[in-house]
Amino acid sequence: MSTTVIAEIPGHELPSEERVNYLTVDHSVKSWLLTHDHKRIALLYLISITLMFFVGGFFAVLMRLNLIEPTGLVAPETYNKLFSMHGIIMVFFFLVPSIPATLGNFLVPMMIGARDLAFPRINLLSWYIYIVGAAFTMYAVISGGVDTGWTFYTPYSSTFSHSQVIPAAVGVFVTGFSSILTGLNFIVTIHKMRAPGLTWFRLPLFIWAMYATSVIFILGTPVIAITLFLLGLERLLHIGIFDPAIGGDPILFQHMFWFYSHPAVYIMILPGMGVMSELITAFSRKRIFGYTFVAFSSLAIAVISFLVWGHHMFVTGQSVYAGLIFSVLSFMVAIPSAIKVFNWTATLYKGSISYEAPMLYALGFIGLFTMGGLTGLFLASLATDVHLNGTYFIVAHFHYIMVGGAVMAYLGGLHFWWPKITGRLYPDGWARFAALVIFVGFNLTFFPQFVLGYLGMPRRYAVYPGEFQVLNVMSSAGASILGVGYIIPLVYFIWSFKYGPIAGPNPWGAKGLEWTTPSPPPTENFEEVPIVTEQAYNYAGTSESAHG
Amino acid sequence: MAGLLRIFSLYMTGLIQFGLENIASAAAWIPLHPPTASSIAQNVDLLYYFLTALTLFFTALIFGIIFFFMVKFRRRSPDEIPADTKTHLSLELTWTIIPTLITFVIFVWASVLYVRNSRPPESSMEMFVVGKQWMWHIQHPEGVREINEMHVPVGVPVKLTMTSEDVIHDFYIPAFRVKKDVMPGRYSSIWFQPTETGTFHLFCAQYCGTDHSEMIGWVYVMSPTDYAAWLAGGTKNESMAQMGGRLFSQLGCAACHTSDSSGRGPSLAGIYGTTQKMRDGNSKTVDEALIRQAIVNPNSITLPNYPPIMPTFQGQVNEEQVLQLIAYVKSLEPEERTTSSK
Amino acid sequence: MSAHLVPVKTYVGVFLVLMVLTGLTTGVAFIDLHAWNTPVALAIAVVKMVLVVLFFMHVKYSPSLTKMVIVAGFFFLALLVAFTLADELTRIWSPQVHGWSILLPILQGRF
Amino acid sequence: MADMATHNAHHAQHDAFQHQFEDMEQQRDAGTFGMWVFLAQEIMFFGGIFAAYIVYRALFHDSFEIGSNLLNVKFGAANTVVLIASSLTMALAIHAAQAGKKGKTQVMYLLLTVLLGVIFLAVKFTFEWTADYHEHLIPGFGFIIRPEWGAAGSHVPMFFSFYFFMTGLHALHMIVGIPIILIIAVMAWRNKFDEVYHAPLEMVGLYWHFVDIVWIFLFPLLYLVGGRYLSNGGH
Repeated sequence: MSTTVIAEIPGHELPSEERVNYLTVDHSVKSWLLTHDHKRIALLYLISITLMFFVGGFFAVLMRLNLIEPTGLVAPETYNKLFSMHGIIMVFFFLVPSIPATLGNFLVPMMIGARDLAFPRINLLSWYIYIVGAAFTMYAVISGGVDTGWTFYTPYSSTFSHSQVIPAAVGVFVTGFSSILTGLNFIVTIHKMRAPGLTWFRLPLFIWAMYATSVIFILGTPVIAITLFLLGLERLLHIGIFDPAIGGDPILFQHMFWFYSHPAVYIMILPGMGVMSELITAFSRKRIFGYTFVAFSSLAIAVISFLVWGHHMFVTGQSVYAGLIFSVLSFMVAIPSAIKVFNWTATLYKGSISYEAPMLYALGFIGLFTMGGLTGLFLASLATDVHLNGTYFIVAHFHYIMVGGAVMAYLGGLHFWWPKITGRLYPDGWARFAALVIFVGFNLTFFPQFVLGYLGMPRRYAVYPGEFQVLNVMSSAGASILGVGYIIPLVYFIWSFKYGPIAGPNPWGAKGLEWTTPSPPPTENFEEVPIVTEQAYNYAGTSESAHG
Repeated sequence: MAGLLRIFSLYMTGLIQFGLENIASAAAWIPLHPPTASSIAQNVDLLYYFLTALTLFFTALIFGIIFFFMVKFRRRSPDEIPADTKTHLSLELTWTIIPTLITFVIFVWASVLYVRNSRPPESSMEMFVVGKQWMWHIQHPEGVREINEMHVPVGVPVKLTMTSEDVIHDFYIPAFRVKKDVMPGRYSSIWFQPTETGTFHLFCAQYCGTDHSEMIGWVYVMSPTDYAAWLAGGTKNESMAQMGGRLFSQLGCAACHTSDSSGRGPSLAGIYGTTQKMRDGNSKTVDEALIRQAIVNPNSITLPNYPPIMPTFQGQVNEEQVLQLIAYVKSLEPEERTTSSK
Repeated sequence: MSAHLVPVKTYVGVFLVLMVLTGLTTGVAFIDLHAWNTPVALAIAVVKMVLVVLFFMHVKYSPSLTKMVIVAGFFFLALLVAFTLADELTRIWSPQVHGWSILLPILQGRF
Repeated sequence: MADMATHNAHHAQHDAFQHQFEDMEQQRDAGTFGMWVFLAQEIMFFGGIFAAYIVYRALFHDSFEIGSNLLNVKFGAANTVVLIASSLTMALAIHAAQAGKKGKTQVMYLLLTVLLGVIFLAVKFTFEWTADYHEHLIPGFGFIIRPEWGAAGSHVPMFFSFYFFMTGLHALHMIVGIPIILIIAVMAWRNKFDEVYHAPLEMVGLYWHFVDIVWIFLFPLLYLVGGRYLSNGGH
């Protein structure tokens, strides 16, 4: 990266002397592929995850094109493969690793004042395992695709499907270990390598969210690994664990699958919440409102998320008693999320709010996540879930949480820390425009699907009755706007690598150890280990004893 | 960049123009509400409206507060540092307790509705549904068999006994607000009481393979007289019980299961609904699932004084024939049985 | 784990106890305790596990953080087993929808 | 700045020191804690298949009892003894390093552990599994449901698929563990481990003890299901 000096941009001082940072220390390919530096591994993840995002997005665009016509454009088998691959790639290869592996890898050591993660070599191994898993899944895509949906429900996936179920299952099985290793690294680093003076309640809330996510990584991911392992064996050897014809029980597969997959949706949203706490405080220059409540609600979500998976199976003939247990617990898991949203809103009170692009993403996140969370109540209550289960209402609900929540937070975090990662500023005008386009496109895509769901249009339909066409065309129009909205950041981020103005160590004037390092930071992050004396986001400089 | 902007603005103006032209008629052909055609639909809709109102209220509240704060507390000068605000524990507790109470209210309301809806009335008409990869077989007790269509009289509660021959399907009628997964090798049941005549959609709501989206059909709710006429006009074959009887003798079941229990198997007259003691002591009620198990996997039922010599009929009878045999067994009257020797 | 040095005598002692317990659990299995056979076998297995964890894996001398990790692991495993059984055992696969009484025959029949 | 000086003095203290840590003590703490988090994940990995086994045993009680009685308790118990012994020798190897004994004693215990592990695998594969193969008890490879099993015969193959999955997964963990112990033995032979630095040896020890604990639970759950007093009493 040649650092061209841009004189005419006022206010950005020239780099005083040519410091060696983690990007310029070595340009050889070997230094990138065998790096131990958590920042470089974060960039490796960033590239592979962006690639997988656009592959998954491509399938989404094809699905929306197909749904413009009630009779569909592609053959039903192809549509089934499209939605299955869209689901598998987006869930396991983009949403689960997106914030933890990119922003988390880059920021966890820097935010707690460490030189690197506890196990750098395991961190690199985690990326290689992710690439092996992605290779298996790409092989499954190229060699005919898998048509079982991202849920791999038996007995369809074990005996009746004739598609590439085994490579896809192996791909997801392998990638699971990549997220386990990331989670292991974060837990050990956060516990054992905090800077002196950095007690648990002085940690930035992003770290709390990463810690809660890592707990779910460690305790949830192995169960889906063993489940897909059993599914693969059953498909190969025709022995009846999940296959009812040979005495097995498909309900048990659903239990073991959802035991991981519901906490997995919290793996996707918790890091987003962590980024949110950073953005809201940085752009309103105020301490978070109710720090302990927000911190502990992250842990509460991580624990309660393991108790609620039964709400995915209310209509599978579950007994009334099991239904009641899972329903009441599903309502309980909504409370910590509500607390977080109220606390973020309260943080804005009496702040000095500025509207750079990250803040637009943050404010968009709060609105859309509230909408997504509250529609979850429809699905936790037994009576309405009977009507809404398996319809487009569910599709709209989880897209509001994942695309409206997790992807918005991911883009917001990427914009917020881009100057620190690359040492360059992106064009803020274009960034705000892209944020608005994404917000509008998103709502136009997924709000009609709530109505479709209430009307009763089932999920995963390649062709549908005529009266649903209007809403589907609206949704497809919104999807095209959303697609354009996602291309714009890709363009100006790449542009900013070369031509973006040089960013100072703290372009936003934000608090946090990562902003005390030069940007891009040197390989060992800090010349000497920083000593922390105040609590997080202390913009007003009040001493800790001043308030609770 | 400017070119891109121009293309994009053209695209947007076209879209807005299209919207404006059709805004008047839009409300007409954008369907917003499914028909409410069953006894429980009204109650489910009430809960749905309450939840929608709750969602819109809180979303509007949050958006409103945010916009208000964004305008009121916007940053006046680049280096403005706002004063720190105290954390109010009382405020935190209020917005923890209030959502908990609201969710508890919703939970109780929804659960009461669910428990009440899960129990079919005693007098409901019985019908049998078999889901097969990408079609629905529906059998009326009177013997009429339909594919992807179901004729029901209005006002009469109908209880469906459903099973699948291959993968998991899901019997879903949006207008009646009923849905239940249909599991292979097991029976599940739903009930509904249509309150409006008309034709309503029938969907498969659990992904079941290539033509999952073709596995749809229609439910025709007719007035009782039309229904009787349709039934009479239907194909003149015997009722399910009669078909079951024919199968019962065809497959040689009658040889062992004689009505006076002199044969090697137990007499089946009036056995449906009774509880039988098994060899290992615990007793099982004889219901559809047990009869099906007896047909498909006979020696897994160990009756005390009958040797497990009954051959399995798995593969010889498909799910519809099993349902017919069950209907036949249920139709046998108790008084034909001599006192059982159990 | 910490510099705490466990004498060899303790290791051998724990090993002998484990041998005795293995013999016990195998022997007990040949005695008909009706429904109690499985709980007894599991109890012995848990005792053996606790011995191995405390002494061979030095958890007795390591910080409480390690103990918390082990307890968390088994707690979430217990969640998986408990909730899956709560649903699997209360399912009634016949179309009869019973009142509250369905739990009694289920529990008697199964255990 | 005073503590900075002392702080940097720690660095040059041991060649195995990694730069991202403050000192050796923190490096060992992190390593052991990391290993325990990995073992918590392994608990959930084996836990998944144990949960499936428990559910099926509750649903098909009698066929699992029949299946369990067909297994050979003598080999099972012998294997348990062998594996616990290997756990002992591994613990003694770690003890030798902690007590500062020379590399050779550490290597002797480690090789003993490997030997016992190999004996365990040998007993399992050559005696138990091949015997089961000849008796047509391996589902998917010519499993024959015997008439004398009567009513519960249809689910006995399910028991055996669980038996082979669980013991196979456990054996796989041992097959992965044994080469790692050999690598550690080579490092021990080069006197790499002393009182201060023996983290790799300790981590392999934790892994091996975990594998032993899995077998401690596998043995009663598979071999002693509902007791051995049934009529045929197994062989």
